[in-house]
Amino acid sequence: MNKLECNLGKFKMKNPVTVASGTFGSGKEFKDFYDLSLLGGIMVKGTTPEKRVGNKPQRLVETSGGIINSIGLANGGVDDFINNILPEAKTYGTEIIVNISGSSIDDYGYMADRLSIDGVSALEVNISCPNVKEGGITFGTDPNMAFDVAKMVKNNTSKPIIMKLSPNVTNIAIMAQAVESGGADIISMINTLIGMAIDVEKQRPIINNIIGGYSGPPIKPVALRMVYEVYKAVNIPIIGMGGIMNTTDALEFIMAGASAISVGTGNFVDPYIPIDIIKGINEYLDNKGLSSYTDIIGAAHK
Amino acid sequence: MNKLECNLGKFKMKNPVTVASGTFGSGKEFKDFYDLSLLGGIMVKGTTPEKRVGNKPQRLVETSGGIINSIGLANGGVDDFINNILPEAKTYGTEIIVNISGSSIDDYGYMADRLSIDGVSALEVNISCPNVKEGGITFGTDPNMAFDVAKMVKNNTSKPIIMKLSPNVTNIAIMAQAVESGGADIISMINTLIGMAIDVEKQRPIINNIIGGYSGPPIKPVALRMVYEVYKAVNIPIIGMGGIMNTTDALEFIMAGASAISVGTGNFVDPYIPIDIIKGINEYLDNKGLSSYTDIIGAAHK
Amino acid sequence: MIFKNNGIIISNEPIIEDFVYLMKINEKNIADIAKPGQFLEIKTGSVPLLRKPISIFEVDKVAETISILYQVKGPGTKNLSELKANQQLDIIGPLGTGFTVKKFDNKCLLIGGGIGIAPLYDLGLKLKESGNEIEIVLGFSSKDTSYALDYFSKLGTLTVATMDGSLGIKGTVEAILSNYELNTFDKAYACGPEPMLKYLKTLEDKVNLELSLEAYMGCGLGACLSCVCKMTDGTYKRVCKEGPVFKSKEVSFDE
Amino acid sequence: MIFKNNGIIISNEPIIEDFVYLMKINEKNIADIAKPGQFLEIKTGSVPLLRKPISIFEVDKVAETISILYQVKGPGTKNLSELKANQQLDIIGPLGTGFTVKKFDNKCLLIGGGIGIAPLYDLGLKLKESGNEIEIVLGFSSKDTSYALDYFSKLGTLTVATMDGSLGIKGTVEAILSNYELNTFDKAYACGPEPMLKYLKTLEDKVNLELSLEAYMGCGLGACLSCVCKMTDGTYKRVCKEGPVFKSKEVSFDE
Ligand SMILES: Cc1cc2nc3c(=O)[nH]c(=O)nc-3n(C[C@H](O)[C@H](O)[C@H](O)COP(=O)(O)OP(=O)(O)OC[C@H]3O[C@@H](n4cnc5c(N)ncnc54)[C@H](O)[C@@H]3O)c2cc1C
Ligand SMILES: Cc1cc2nc3c(=O)[nH]c(=O)nc-3n(C[C@H](O)[C@H](O)[C@H](O)COP(=O)(O)OP(=O)(O)OC[C@H]3O[C@@H](n4cnc5c(N)ncnc54)[C@H](O)[C@@H]3O)c2cc1C
Ligand SMILES: Cc1cc2nc3c(=O)[nH]c(=O)nc-3n(C[C@H](O)[C@H](O)[C@H](O)COP(=O)(O)O)c2cc1C
Ligand SMILES: Cc1cc2nc3c(=O)[nH]c(=O)nc-3n(C[C@H](O)[C@H](O)[C@H](O)COP(=O)(O)O)c2cc1C
Ligand code: FES
Ligand code: FES
Repeated sequence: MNKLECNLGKFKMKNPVTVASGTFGSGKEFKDFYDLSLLGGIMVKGTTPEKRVGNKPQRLVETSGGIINSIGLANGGVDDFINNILPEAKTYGTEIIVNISGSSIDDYGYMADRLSIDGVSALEVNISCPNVKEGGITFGTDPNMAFDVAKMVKNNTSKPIIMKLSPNVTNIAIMAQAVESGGADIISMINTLIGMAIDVEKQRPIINNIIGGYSGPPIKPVALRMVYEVYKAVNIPIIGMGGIMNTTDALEFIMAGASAISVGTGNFVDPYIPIDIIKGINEYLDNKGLSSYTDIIGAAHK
Repeated sequence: MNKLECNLGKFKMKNPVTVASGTFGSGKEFKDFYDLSLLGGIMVKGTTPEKRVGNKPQRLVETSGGIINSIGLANGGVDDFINNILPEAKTYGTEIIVNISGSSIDDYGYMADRLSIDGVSALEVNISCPNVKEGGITFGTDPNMAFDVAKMVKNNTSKPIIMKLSPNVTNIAIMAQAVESGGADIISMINTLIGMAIDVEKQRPIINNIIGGYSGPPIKPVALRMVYEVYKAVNIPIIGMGGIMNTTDALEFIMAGASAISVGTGNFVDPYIPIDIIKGINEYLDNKGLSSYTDIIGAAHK
Repeated sequence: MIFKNNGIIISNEPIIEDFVYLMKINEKNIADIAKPGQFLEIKTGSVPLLRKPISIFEVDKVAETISILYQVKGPGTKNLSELKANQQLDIIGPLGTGFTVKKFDNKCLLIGGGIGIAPLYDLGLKLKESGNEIEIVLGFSSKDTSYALDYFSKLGTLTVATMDGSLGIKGTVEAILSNYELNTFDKAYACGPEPMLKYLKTLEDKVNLELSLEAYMGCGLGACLSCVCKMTDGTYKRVCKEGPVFKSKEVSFDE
Repeated sequence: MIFKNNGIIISNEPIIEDFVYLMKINEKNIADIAKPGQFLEIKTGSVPLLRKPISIFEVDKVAETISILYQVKGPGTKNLSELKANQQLDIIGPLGTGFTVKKFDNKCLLIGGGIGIAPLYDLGLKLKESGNEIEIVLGFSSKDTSYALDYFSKLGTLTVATMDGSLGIKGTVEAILSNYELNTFDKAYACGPEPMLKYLKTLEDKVNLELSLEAYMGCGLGACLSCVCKMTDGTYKRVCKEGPVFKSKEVSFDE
């Protein structure tokens, strides 16, 4: 039996290890390294109704052991995704989770409708992108708006809906409950913290957009705490992410309450991290004599 | 002329370099290393109306390049502070900033009143301690309560009031504006992020209190971003902190908008960091031909 | 007085490769004033961030050196094991209170478990210098993971227990101590894993016992209040400042 | 094909101590397929977190080696400079598109500024192999900070400019190029600091020009969209994927 079989309600993956949106393109860029069908799923780069060129560079910088990015949701738009990216992606033999963003509630409804097509396994709804001027972050910090987005998406698709939460809030449990009542099937968390870095020689912010999303190892303790809190607050499964670099990190998220995990920034450091984690979780289970990883979901709550 | 002379409204320090509450005791523990009168000021360990034994150990752990702590505001109570700690502290030749906490608004008023005595240079009001069950964090996340605390303290003392903000909020600018209108003379920021770490062998949270305050280098980008935002939102000076380990870090905070800075976790790594920073800022000013560090406060906003 | 100095490493040799190392450091200031049972806070590299508390194993005031005996557990001690002679080591110390050292009427007993033996050697040397007769009881998991016995056998009568019986008596130090007339000793000193200390606490009415404790440390200087341990009176004390050595009767191991 | 392999370092020698180094690495897979102008993403140590993009300086398919020429700027390149022969190096590559290499009717011109000369050497070798005649113009800040001239002088006529005039002509490459009949070249290739590239762009109507750009990179694989540069048509392209080599006419340096 497959110890890693992963059931997130009506959404199923062969294992709980995915790659995070914006860090893996559509998968194509990583095909040379390994067979993508080994992955539980791929969360593709954020898609919007229209093409977006993205922010002016410098868009990314390493700082404090992590990175700050402000890509600005650069993408070809949903039509481009459907016509030019999805056809190849759906041949990879893994779940294709499409990450969607919008600047209005209607945008989200439109995106959900357009993407209710063959080849799309689930929709991940980004209500928390800090890099977009219009709306982006408000959806992710106001429980009522987050509820509305979830509901709008729900009404426009029968695909599994993953609502992606922003960590930049006072009370993450309330946000989680809001999207659960709005109709979310799954919660993914966390998106990036908002951060900044300054060049003291130039006396200027390093990122052209001034602020950006902070990710990588430094955000792990915050992400874990939030997964732990949300696990207690909702009844839908969680896909945990934020600084996962190895098996131990992944196990921490699972024990905090995540039913699946996602590797983001880690893919830049070593593309094989997701594969190593799949192996590593299996080894951990063997060592502990466990027959399914589901036995340790939320184990730290006992 | 002293290039580092620091005027925070009515509160003056010989230089803008302080040490953060909870990381330097009352100063006594660091006396062997250097003359404490070199420091701009000492923010002493948090004090409460009554003695508190603090949380059960394990109270601290290193994780992800920073540390998580959950001391639980262990302290001897305000009487003990006044009788046994302050008499020595006021001989150090530096500003003694007393960090106060309470579990009710009245507590804060009481503390402000009790500490309106000779030897206390300013009060730093901790409304953001994540480690206390009763209230602690709510004061720091609700703008109305933060306003009430500031006002209560203001009504009970004529000492300069430093309101210390928690980063665990959706909108830090609103919190800053609330304490400014409540009567704060100065804002200090940030307190710790809330984080967690799990022992995957024991399948248990490592910190006995489950969650704790996350500090050190990993929180710097978040702290800088918040200082940058608050600088634009208020007219009172900011004491910046969060992961400051060296001169470059300190300069980044000053350029983001801090009029003074504080070294916290850094004191555990190298007690001389505050002294090195004083030297380092002077050198930077010399290299740039500047006559006062105030010329670079908020420089990154231009 | 507490110093923060760059000591020069004189030697850093494995006693058991990848497991236990002995490092000798030239550091006059600390050697001058260190007392048995005190410890150092060592910066082992850029990561981990925190310094690591390590006991002083031996002090040579004349040669102006201090030694440490350490076991590789994780990233910090691994860093230590990779350092080479002539490199500098950033050390804060000496820290904490020490063991009581004086001339006793009757014998003293040293009880060590695993790497907990580290602070006992310098103690034994000083007790001997003060004219005491010493017995030593050490526990390890096996013969292959036992070490530094040659040092301790120089101090007095040494008895060893191993969990698997591959050396000495089979079992923990309990297997040895249960046969001892503890009241024939004026003083006992112990350091080792918590289960051992908990067991020894049950003997505290039979012999005057000092325990050296461990706790996770932030500053090592008494400032952060992270390293506390529970006292029988319900208060917490700082292992780095009021400890690491406590009278057994002061300490509580209850939850 | 892109590989992630552990190459074995054959040598890593300073050309100028603490400043510029040449490293030769045994890495068959990458040597087999690398084209001039392509680069590597190298994990230099546990910190920095990100890999560092470094151009391929020379490829020896027979010896199955690749070389890099790099300047120590910060923590990543410092780590590189401390590596020793026989150590492993975690490399991803070859990455990006390369320069156009073919037989031209007339001469080719290589223009390099500072460490920007790195990708031009392998290009020069390949152009020469294809039967081209080459001229090389290199700019440095001073004689003391110039390097690898012996390599380039083997490729063809080499002219050097230094800012302080301590070697060759005083000034930037502009001081040399302003006296050139650029239309006598069929092709020019350049890599160097942005001011140099901006200047060269003003010459793009006189000669067919390819520029190798730099940008801050997250992944180096085309996935993160961080490394973009502005095109004349207002779009952004990825330096790591559509670049680092672009036609000068494609690229816009306007804000
Ligand atoms: C007063 C005192 C004296 C000690 N003397 C010695 C000695 O002489 N020789 C020796 O080998 N070991 C000694 N130790 C233990 C030593 O400090 C730890 O083994 C070391 O910190 C482990 O760090 P690491 O990075 O190698 O491993 P990690 O994997 O980080 O930790 C391994 C274990 O060590 C403990 N530990 C980690 N960091 C700290 C810290 N900052 N403070 C306290 N404990 C920590 C943890 O509880 C953990 O379970 C002493 C500890 C204390 C408190
Ligand atoms: C396609 C490409 C090819 C390059 N080829 C060479 C080469 O052959 N030899 C050589 O010496 N240098 C080369 N560089 C530059 C080299 O990547 C940087 O000098 C190096 O990343 C500096 O890292 P650091 O940690 O040493 O210094 P830092 O102090 O971190 O950075 C110094 C400067 O390098 C730049 N830099 C830092 N990190 C990155 C990154 N991840 N991506 C891009 N730029 C970064 C920054 O803009 C910074 O201003 C190349 C860069 C690119 C984009
Ligand atoms: C360069 C970059 C681009 C990202 N783009 C997106 C995106 O388009 N949509 C989204 O929901 N999250 C995006 N994220 C956030 C990640 O999916 C992830 O939530 C976050 O980085 C935390 O995980 P990590 O620490 O493992 O990277 C992006 C992150 C990075 C680093
Ligand atoms: C061990 C420890 C104890 C602390 N205790 C207090 C406290 O009593 N009152 C308070 O306002 N902040 C307290 N803090 C927060 C620090 O003052 C500071 O705001 C925070 O650690 C961020 O700065 P740093 O990253 O430089 O440590 C404590 C921090 C640490 C690490
Ligand atoms: S380690 Fe900080 S008080 Fe003991
Ligand atoms: S560096 Fe990631 S797309 Fe170029």
